[in-house]
Amino acid sequence: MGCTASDVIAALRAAAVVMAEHRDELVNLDRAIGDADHGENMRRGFTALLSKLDSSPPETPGAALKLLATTLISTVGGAAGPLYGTAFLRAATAVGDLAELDGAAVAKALHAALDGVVARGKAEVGDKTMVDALVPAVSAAEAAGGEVDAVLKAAADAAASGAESTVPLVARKGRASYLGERSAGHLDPGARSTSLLLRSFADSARVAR
Amino acid sequence: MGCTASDVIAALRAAAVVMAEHRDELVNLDRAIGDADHGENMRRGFTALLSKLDSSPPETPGAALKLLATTLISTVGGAAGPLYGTAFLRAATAVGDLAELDGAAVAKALHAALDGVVARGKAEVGDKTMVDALVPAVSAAEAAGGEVDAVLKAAADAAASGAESTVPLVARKGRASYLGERSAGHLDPGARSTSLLLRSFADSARVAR
Amino acid sequence: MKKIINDPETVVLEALKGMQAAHADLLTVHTDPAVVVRADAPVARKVAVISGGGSGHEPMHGGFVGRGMLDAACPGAVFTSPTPDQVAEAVKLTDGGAGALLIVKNYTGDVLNFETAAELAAAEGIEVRSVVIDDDVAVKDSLYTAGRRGVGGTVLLEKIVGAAAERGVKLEDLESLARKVIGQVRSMGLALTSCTVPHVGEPSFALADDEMEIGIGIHGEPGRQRVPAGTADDMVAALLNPIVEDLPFSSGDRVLLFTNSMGGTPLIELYLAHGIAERLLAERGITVERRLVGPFITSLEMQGMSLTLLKLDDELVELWDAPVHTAALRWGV
Amino acid sequence: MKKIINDPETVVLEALKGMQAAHADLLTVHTDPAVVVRADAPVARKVAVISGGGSGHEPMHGGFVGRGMLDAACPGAVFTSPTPDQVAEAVKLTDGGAGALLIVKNYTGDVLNFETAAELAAAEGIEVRSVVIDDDVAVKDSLYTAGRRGVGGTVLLEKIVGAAAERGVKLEDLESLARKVIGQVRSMGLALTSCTVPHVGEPSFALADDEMEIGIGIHGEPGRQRVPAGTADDMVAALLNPIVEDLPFSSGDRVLLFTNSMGGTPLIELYLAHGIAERLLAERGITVERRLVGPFITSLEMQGMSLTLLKLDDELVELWDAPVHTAALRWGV
Ligand SMILES: Nc1ncnc2c1ncn2[C@@H]1O[C@H](COP(=O)(O)OP(=O)(O)O)[C@@H](O)[C@H]1O
Ligand SMILES: Nc1ncnc2c1ncn2[C@@H]1O[C@H](COP(=O)(O)OP(=O)(O)O)[C@@H](O)[C@H]1O
Ligand SMILES: [Mg+2]
Ligand SMILES: [Mg+2]
Ligand SMILES: [Mg+2]
Ligand SMILES: [Mg+2]
Repeated sequence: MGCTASDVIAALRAAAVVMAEHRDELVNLDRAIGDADHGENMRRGFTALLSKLDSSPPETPGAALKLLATTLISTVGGAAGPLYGTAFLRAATAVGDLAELDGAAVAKALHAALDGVVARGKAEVGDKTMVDALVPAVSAAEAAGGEVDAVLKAAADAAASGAESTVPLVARKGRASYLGERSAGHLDPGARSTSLLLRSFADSARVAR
Repeated sequence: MGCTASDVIAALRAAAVVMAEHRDELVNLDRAIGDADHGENMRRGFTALLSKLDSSPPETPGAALKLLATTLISTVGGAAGPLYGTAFLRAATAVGDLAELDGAAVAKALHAALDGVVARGKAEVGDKTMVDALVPAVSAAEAAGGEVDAVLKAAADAAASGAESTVPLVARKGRASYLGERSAGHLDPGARSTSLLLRSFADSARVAR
Repeated sequence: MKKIINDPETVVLEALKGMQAAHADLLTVHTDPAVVVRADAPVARKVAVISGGGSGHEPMHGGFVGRGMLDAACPGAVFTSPTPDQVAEAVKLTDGGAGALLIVKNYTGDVLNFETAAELAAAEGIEVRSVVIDDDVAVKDSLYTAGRRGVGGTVLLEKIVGAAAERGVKLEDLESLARKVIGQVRSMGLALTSCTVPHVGEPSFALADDEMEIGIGIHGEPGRQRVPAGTADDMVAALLNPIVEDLPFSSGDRVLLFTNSMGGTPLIELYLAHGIAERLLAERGITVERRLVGPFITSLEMQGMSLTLLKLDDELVELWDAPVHTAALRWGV
Repeated sequence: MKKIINDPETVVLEALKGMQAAHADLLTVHTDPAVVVRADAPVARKVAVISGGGSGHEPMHGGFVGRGMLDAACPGAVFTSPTPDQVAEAVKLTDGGAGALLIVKNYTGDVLNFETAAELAAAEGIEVRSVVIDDDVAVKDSLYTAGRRGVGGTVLLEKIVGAAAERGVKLEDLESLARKVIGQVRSMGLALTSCTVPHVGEPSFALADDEMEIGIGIHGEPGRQRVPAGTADDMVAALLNPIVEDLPFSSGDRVLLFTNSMGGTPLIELYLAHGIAERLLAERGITVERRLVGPFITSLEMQGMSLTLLKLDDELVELWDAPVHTAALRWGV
């Protein structure tokens, strides 16, 4: 059984809760190697999403993803706003107006999201950014196949270790790159938020099933 | 034996050392109920005096006191500058061009100094100022009579307890008065510097004798 | 203590050198004794307006030297009033033949030192008048205190009197104008943190993370009361209410609102506070016609703010709006 | 955390309200989305000069909105670049038919958000060009970083480009002028203390009482190096030498020297530092022809400073001297 608009909406609401819960953690990760706003940026964006979901509930998975994208673009700011915004916009385009997403559609959407982030931010694996979580997540999702929950679980697992892999890295993109060698030894906040979002999506898919 | 110009100069040099040694103490007293500058003000004034004594040594006790007065007026600033300046100017006038000061002359000079401080600052005993040290010092000096060292010892002893008596008082003059009740429980910095100066003068007189 | 200084002994002199370098078109710094003089001084047939006080309150007073404001400023040591010879020298250097008005903030030290200076200047044959500003409502004005302190109102006073002097107003009338301004300006301040005097090296007082000092002066001296820090709404009300009730300012009054940073409070907080003050005044029916927002009379790096209200009339508005060209205030030129 | 605020969520909005109240003659604050617009916008047939960035750097950029400088500023959340719809709205509100120049500081977030805004504006048929300023010599500019940050040079760029736009210079030439300025301006900063972002509530980094961070940006991010604090002479040299050697600035060059406070450093220290910088430049045979001293691009209440050098020629001097009327910079009017 696939993933309907209301499943996606439920998943986004759950993700908003996760972003609020992890706000301080993400702020503190960003405080160490950035400007201490990533958690607040994500919380602000997902909080804004909640009221938009209330006022005009989207009718397809793609519309939900598009609403998420435009909300993030217009409320998050910083690097994360346009990057996540583009990611979800590309994901929305990838799923088109499907009424239900199966595992393959989700994997395709994830791939499109990654392409969007790379198109905008030009980061590669090893630059210590969200790309370090997304690239392994997309590979794992595509390799996993199967139902939505299996695809997302594979993506979330891979994103988690991808995020962890940023710890020893010296940043080469984003604000952390100003720190040079001093950026090593810290988890990248954007990689962490990517991992948190994918885990939350995977949990939602498991519950929905 | 009385007190010659060179005795006065030696006493002033010794006082300069005392002011430097007690700079931090006076700063900290003023920090509690004022603006933390009294010790630095007094040190600056007496340090300036030292170079003036070197460049043009005064030839009478009165001239030495006048040099002290004008130096304090032009280098100390704050309330203490004009108050001590006026005090020593009046003291200088009181001793005129005597070549040597006896105990009576010293007592008279002290009285003139007190009158000068009161004329300028309008403080009374109990207002928590240097007047609380000076008034008993003058009375004791006049009561003691005798040689210079005896007069100054009496003044210094009385000034010490006069200064101590400022601790419980609520200030009614100077910067400490802004604190209202919060000024109680602290030693007045100006009363303390008066007491230190008189003790130093007394010590110099004892040694000279 | 962490400061951008070389040596506590030379801070004032080195800062004056930097000021001279930055504003050679506006002012000339004399160093022995220390006096900051308007570059085109003396201005013939103009009353010289002179002020001064301890250093550490920058831009006051040196930043107010220039056309339409002060002819000279006398900077003392940090938080220590200047000496009479500084003030007397300022009077001499700016004497254009029309006398001098000394603007003195009401502190025992300032009053006594300027008093002596006025005597010295008079002895040189220059006509000198003094006014003492005491606008701080946090201090009880009674026979049993040194009276109210001169704080934020000083900035407004210097601007207005400076504008009048520039127009050729005579010494006597200038003095009356100054007394009028002093009569209708009131201020109060609070501190969130202390400041550190360079020659002391430690904060003047200690404040816990949830406390503020209310009713502070401008010398790092403790205030009258230590209270929980609270919100910006609380803070602004705690300053504004005593000010308004003191004069009192009433519905229908026209005012200048001056929202001042004590030095370390950033502009984002200051604008926020200013907005609250405007709202509270509007609620009382008091019309804010002119405003000044920024760090103009400070206590080194102290975090905190003060509010000043000046009751306006057409004369004062016109003088406030008149051209001024100094390091810290500039318009119309 | 002690700040004059009501609620971290509303700081930016409340500060904007206060700004509006303080400067209604100069600017109009729109709040949904947040844009600070010149009061007389749009100005017909004039290129709109627009900038923006995170809040917490006041007076930048809102304090630079007005005649002869910016047509609009887009304030993001504290230390967070604004969103594309803010910038797109600014372009719309200031469109006088001659296009818009966006001045973007080189941060990934700013670049991406302004990029999207430019696309949105283009879609509305407004011609938009962007320039990215990256004057911070503390950051290695290489393929392996996000490049140099935009810092103090931004203030000078906005003044100069704003003056040219006011004179009717066309979009294309304005863009060339901006690139010229960017090519010859360099900056570097240091921090003595951290700052506390309201929504974080704790200092962005910790510094011991004998340490400073050198090569900081303007977002409370740690710098490249932590060194002993030292004297003012040391500090100024540590900033000035890398700046001078970078461009390089050479003997005979004419420059504008901008000595900037990070927010919490008082003017007395800033003037002191400025004086040292003037001396060091004189020793190198570099002529300081114009100067700016004060808190103009800040990091909340951070104590510290930055230095910026801009190589001047007659064109730039004339544009710098041209009238400007904003909340933070005003002359000639
Ligand atoms: N060029 C880039 N490509 C991909 N991700 C990036 C890039 N630059 C920054 N990021 C991600 O953005 C995160 C920071 O987001 P955020 O703190 O919200 O924005 P800002 O850095 O503008 O304050 C980083 O941790 C990193 O994962
Ligand atoms: N009106 C006054 N009469 C006598 N002494 C005074 C008066 N006002 C202040 N003082 C003395 O001056 C001392 C403070 O001197 P100082 O700290 O040097 O000056 P300031 O108060 O201007 O900083 C006080 O401790 C007090 O003893
Ligand atoms: Mg960040
Ligand atoms: Mg004192
Ligand atoms: Mg003092
Ligand atoms: Mg940011």
